[in-house]
Amino acid sequence: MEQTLANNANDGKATPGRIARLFRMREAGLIAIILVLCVVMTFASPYFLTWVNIRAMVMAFAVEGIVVVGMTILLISGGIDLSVGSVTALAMVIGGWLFLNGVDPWLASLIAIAACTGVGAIMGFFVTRVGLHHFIVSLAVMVIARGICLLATGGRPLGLFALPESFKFIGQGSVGPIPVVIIIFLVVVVIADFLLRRSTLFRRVFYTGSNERAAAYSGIRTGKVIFLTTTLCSALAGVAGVIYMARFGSAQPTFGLGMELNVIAAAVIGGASLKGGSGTIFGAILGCVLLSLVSSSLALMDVSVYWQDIIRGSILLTAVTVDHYLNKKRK
Amino acid sequence: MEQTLANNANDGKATPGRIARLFRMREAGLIAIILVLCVVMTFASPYFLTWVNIRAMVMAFAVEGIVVVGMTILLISGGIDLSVGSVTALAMVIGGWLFLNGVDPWLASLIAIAACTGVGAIMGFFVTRVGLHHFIVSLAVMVIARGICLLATGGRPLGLFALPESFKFIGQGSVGPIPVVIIIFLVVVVIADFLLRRSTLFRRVFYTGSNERAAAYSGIRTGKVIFLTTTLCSALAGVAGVIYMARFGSAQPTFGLGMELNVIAAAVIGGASLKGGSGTIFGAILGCVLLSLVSSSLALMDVSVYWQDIIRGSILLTAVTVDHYLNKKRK
Amino acid sequence: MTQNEPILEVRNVTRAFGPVRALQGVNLSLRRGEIHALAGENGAGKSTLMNIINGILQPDSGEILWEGCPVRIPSPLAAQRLGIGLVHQEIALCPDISVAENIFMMATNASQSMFMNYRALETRARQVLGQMSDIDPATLAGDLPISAQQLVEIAKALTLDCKVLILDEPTAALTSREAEVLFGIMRGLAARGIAIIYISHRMAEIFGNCDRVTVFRDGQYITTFETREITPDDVINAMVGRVMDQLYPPKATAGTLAGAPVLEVSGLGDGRRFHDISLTLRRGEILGIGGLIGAGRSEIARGICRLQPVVTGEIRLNGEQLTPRDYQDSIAAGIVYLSEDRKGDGVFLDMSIAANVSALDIRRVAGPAGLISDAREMRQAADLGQRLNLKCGQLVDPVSSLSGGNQQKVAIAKMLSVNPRVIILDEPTRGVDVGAKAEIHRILRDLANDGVGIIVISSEMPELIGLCDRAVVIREGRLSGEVEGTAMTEENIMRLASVGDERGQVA
Amino acid sequence: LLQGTAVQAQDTLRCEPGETYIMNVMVSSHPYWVPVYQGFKQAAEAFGCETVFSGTPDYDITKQIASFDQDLVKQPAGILLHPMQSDPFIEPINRAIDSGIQVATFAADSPMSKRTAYITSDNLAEAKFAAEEIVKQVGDSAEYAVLENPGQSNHDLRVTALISYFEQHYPNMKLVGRQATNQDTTAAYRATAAILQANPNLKAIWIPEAGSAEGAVTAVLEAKADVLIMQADITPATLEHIKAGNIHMALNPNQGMQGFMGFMAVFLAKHSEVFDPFNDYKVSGFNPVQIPYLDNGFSVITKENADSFDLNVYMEGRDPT
Ligand SMILES: Nc1ncnc2c1ncn2[C@@H]1O[C@H](COP(=O)(O)OP(=O)(O)OP(=O)(O)O)[C@@H](O)[C@H]1O
Ligand SMILES: Nc1ncnc2c1ncn2[C@@H]1O[C@H](COP(=O)(O)OP(=O)(O)OP(=O)(O)O)[C@@H](O)[C@H]1O
Ligand SMILES: [Mg+2]
Ligand SMILES: [Mg+2]
Repeated sequence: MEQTLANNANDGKATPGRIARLFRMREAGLIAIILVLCVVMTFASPYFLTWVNIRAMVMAFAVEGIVVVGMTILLISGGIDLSVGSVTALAMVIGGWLFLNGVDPWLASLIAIAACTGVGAIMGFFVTRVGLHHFIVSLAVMVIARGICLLATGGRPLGLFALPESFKFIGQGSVGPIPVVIIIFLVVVVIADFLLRRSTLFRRVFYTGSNERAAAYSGIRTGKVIFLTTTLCSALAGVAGVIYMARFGSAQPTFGLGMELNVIAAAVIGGASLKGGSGTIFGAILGCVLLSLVSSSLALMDVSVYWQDIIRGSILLTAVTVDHYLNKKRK
Repeated sequence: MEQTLANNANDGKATPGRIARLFRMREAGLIAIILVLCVVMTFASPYFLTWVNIRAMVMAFAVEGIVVVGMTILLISGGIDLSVGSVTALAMVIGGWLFLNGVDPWLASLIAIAACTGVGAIMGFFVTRVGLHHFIVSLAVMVIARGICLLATGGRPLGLFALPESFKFIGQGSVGPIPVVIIIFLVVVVIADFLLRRSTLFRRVFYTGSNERAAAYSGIRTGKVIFLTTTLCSALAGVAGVIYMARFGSAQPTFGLGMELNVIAAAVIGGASLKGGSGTIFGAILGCVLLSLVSSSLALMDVSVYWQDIIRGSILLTAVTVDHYLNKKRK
Repeated sequence: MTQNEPILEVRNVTRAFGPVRALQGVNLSLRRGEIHALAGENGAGKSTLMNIINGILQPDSGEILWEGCPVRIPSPLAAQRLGIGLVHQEIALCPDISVAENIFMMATNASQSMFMNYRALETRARQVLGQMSDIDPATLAGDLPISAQQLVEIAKALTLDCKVLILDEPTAALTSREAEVLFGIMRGLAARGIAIIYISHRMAEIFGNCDRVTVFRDGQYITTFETREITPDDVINAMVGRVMDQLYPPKATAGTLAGAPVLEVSGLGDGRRFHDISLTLRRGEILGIGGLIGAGRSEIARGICRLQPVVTGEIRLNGEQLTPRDYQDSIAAGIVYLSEDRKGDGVFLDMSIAANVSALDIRRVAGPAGLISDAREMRQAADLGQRLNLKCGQLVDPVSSLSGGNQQKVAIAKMLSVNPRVIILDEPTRGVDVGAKAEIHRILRDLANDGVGIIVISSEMPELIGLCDRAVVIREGRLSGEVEGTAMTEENIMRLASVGDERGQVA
Repeated sequence: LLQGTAVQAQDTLRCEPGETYIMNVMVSSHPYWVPVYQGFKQAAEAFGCETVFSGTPDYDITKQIASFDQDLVKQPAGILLHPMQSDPFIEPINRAIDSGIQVATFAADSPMSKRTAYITSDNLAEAKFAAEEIVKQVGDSAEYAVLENPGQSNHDLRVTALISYFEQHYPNMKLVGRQATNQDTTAAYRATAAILQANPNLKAIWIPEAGSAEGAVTAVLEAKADVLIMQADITPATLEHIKAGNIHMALNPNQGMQGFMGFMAVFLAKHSEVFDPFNDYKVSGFNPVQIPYLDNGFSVITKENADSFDLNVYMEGRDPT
């Protein structure tokens, strides 16, 4: 009955081929859904398969995608962050305010990201040290950060037209046909995906989220892990804020209202569990792609606004249902 | 030393006195915080301790409080519902639309509540039968329900000034000095609190939320329980929508945007766990009281708008921290 | 340093949980290369002490000496650095993670390398697991049944490069076969100088494998014996404070067994894991089900009471055909099941003891208006708790505050609360101490005598043989044989469980 | 000769078949856009042009930019744009204009972009009118309060302009309450109730949008307070309150004119060959049609004229899309 090691090593079936593995991937269902939508849209609209349209679709989620990366990692560790929208705005406001007060924009951006990281650290403190739940802590911080944005700007957007071109480049420039924003996004995604799959540090995030007690018994400092993922999520929201600042040349105190639901939805569609312990960056980004694809397609097809929400919600529900069945079947 | 049961049965301490029990209650910390705030406000503003002000404060959360009741029960069963704001608006729009098309307002209200209950049943279906997570299902339904509101009204608010006085009475009338809204609210709260503590049906909600598998192994039809709590939450959102309709004499398709976070926050402040299995109606209502008290106090003191969010968030964070420590200590 | 100098010493350690004083000045001294048993009733404080040694809990007072020097162990990480490994009584695996990663979680955490080497991880996991079972290291830990999870927990500890290995009731869900493999490994480790603390309620295991045994009672240190010099009765006497005369109640007489069948199962199969199962349970009889881990015993039991779907077969209760749609119907008909996975399926950890006991049929503690009466609920829990000798603080305390064995008693109390007609118990005395075990056996026998049908699934061979009147054996989802009376021996059951019975039934 | 120019004008100022103009907005389901788009369509029909209503249902700048970019893919003749924020739209607007698609803005502007025209209501004029009306009703030394929606520029302007107008011209007017209610009816109810408590002598309240007005009027009625309510914009419910005398007056931008003139601005920019102004456009290479600012005016809604402002009545038989 017991298999010996020798048996196993010679067993071809133990390591399935690469292609077979692709089909077995958690994300296969989502990819299929996206492909189907793309094919439909290609026939439905002559504009769909143009570079400009594709570029617009990717640009629509590229910066938010950086926040999705942070949120996914946080969700895997068992946390959640409702403050990402406010924190993104906070980065824009702090960076913009400093710049308007004569600070070099690069330095201002660094300070802004550092401040957001600090906000994340404060949340991490309340969660891991005080013992409160992520939900309520980040809800409070969402309100406070928004308040700081309003206070710092008096509620009025900061015009940052004067930002130097070299700085605006990160938000508005292109390398060849590819916007810098998309390049930054891809770099963040690839690194995060790799680390999450391969690095021992980030595997601890999975362990902690899957069963915090088991992780603690294995000597993992779960408090530290959660503190780090909480901080990282805010830091990435800060990075996104700085890029938005460069892209829009302005800092709006009300920026990112409701962003949290979008971001969490993308991660969850991509397979992240709100209970922690599972999720992938790749899946979360596919979630972003799906959401953006649907929004764009509806706009492209001139669907009446009054129908758009209904269709959008229904596609979302259908997609997760199909994905769920595809995954269940594979099991 | 461990007590054996034989000891226990004869031990007077096993059933502590009523007053001692009050202090040991989960909600004691929250009550203390609210009392402290009230005392501070009484000194800070001469208008605070007037009947009219108290009445206004209660009115401010009474209708939403009905939704909080549904959400708390749903949270206890381990679910969550992001669609409550949209569903509330849906009830207003359906009720209003029917009324404008000649249906008797009472019948229209019943139909509206039934429709919302149906929406809840659909969510329950997707959660219990298909196996999706509450979060993503209710997110999709939130979008769809909002879409239906927009479609039905063409995005334009419905003016329902023509509602008969007898109907408006449930939203605007008073019995003696007590507004009908508050009476309805209190009735819902008292019944729900009582049922949740005493009825065998609602006890199953706790079992299901505490450990769904163990509940199934105790012969509880957990799917049914979750289906019911999901449906109940939407139904109560429908009730709230109808009351709002009577109260404001209008139906805005955009009503209740962001309500879900408020409602969930109130329940969580009141001790409901997002992991399911714990929470009380009384606590959740105290959560409502706290949130409303803070908002009203800030307005009463005419604190600058730019400071309000910061103060509000900080008080929220402080309150849950203090509450947490008070509860921990008692343990 | 001589071989006999203790590597780990616990001196006068106390620890309280609120009003409950779990440990009151206990001592323990552990030599290199010895297998040291720790015995005591449920709630005696064994796990608490182990958690203190492993840095999960901090003592209120007292000291721990490591290689003769006092140390403070603030965290599991610190314990790991000293060289202490612990297999927990309560299984704690990450359900969403592969078995291989679970096994090497601690090593991964401690290693200096930045990146995961999954290939090496899987190969090594296969090596470690291969000694005990054929679990695929790539499966997710959460997909395994509780018994396989227990093996993974053990494998986890075996990979540690430790000087002291603590096993807190590792065999509770194992059959004797896996347990024997484990003992072989333990002896090998001991021979290499590793000290092992072994916690178990099974006297045979203690006397078969351990060099010394330390006994706790009610959080107090009683004594330490050399096992060579004593008998199990001495240990039990030290544990309970009196001699326990008889371990198993008398079996049913031939006369009772001639009665009408209570439960008849015929041709039951789920089309997947078990096939064509036919059983008859007679009035007054306790029927045992034996088999190896993964044979499908639990699934048959769950199939009978519709906790999982079946595709073929029928069930008769007292001669009447029964077609329950789900478990609730089954409970209503009087057939209940006690799960082997206490923590996952058995108890509501965050809820009060009283609410746990009443969970199976909450209406029993409701008053005339269908409203729950706290007083009734308390009384029910108090009555059943007293019958099962439950040790707890207050009945309103959460079940999580109980020791493992006492949690099991709560799960059993829950079963008994509904006055069932047929009880199927899956590993009923997992982690229960000798005294309570005898008590549970006596209760089961009394129930059987009163006409309740009882089926016991047990991996503990002596229990199966001592308690049951008759036993069927399952091998790979099919009935492989039946033993009764004097034919109920370990050898017969093991043979049926592993290779089947070439000569036909051992009647 | 006269007849000749007319014919010529008719020939030039007409759309080619398929010539399409797009109106792009944020929160596209908001009822504010409905009459604007009707005006836009009426003008377009007059010149034989096609129209499309586009934008994003969300309050999200990235989504609006994406929808604007997608509009560009379709190569329309021009776009009448309500930019959610000014600066982020500079680059997209300029890109559109460089590719030959004309852009004018309405209700919110992107002044540093190359857009050819900006059509809007004069929020300062609205605020001034409101201030004068309040003084006329409650005198020039009374307590008043405002509700606001920080972050939305036109709402902000309506509030800040009124406050500074009082400070300058009627220094005895005392601002006693200033609460952010963000277009949320329940928040407005709560804030107004508190303000009424804290200020028994409150005489007037100015609300820059209708969502908050619905909540505020409920609070005032419940408190049975004698407070003059002035609001901007209109909804069916507040309209009824005006008819019932609960709300004193509403100032509503002329949305139809905004849409009509918005179309005209884009259309003329596209057909700029009919212009030959006395400036350097030929040498410097900009569009001769340049309208820095065009006021579409506002209506004053009172008990007397309220019947004409029921949007649902107006929309009967009209196609909203
Ligand atoms: N977290 C806790 N809160 C309160 N009491 C606790 C807690 N953990 C353990 N106890 C109590 O401490 C005592 C000792 O428990 P412990 O788990 O050490 O017993 P044990 O000897 O391991 O028993 P078993 O054989 O049943 O596993 C018990 O009375 C238990 O109820
Ligand atoms: N070693 C193992 N590796 C993987 N899966 C296993 C292993 N052992 C059992 N299983 C799975 O467990 C299920 C059967 O277990 P089940 O609990 O029904 O058997 P059992 O005879 O009751 O064993 P136990 O005595 O451990 O409870 C099957 O789904 C089987 O695939
Ligand atoms: Mg123990
Ligand atoms: Mg089993």
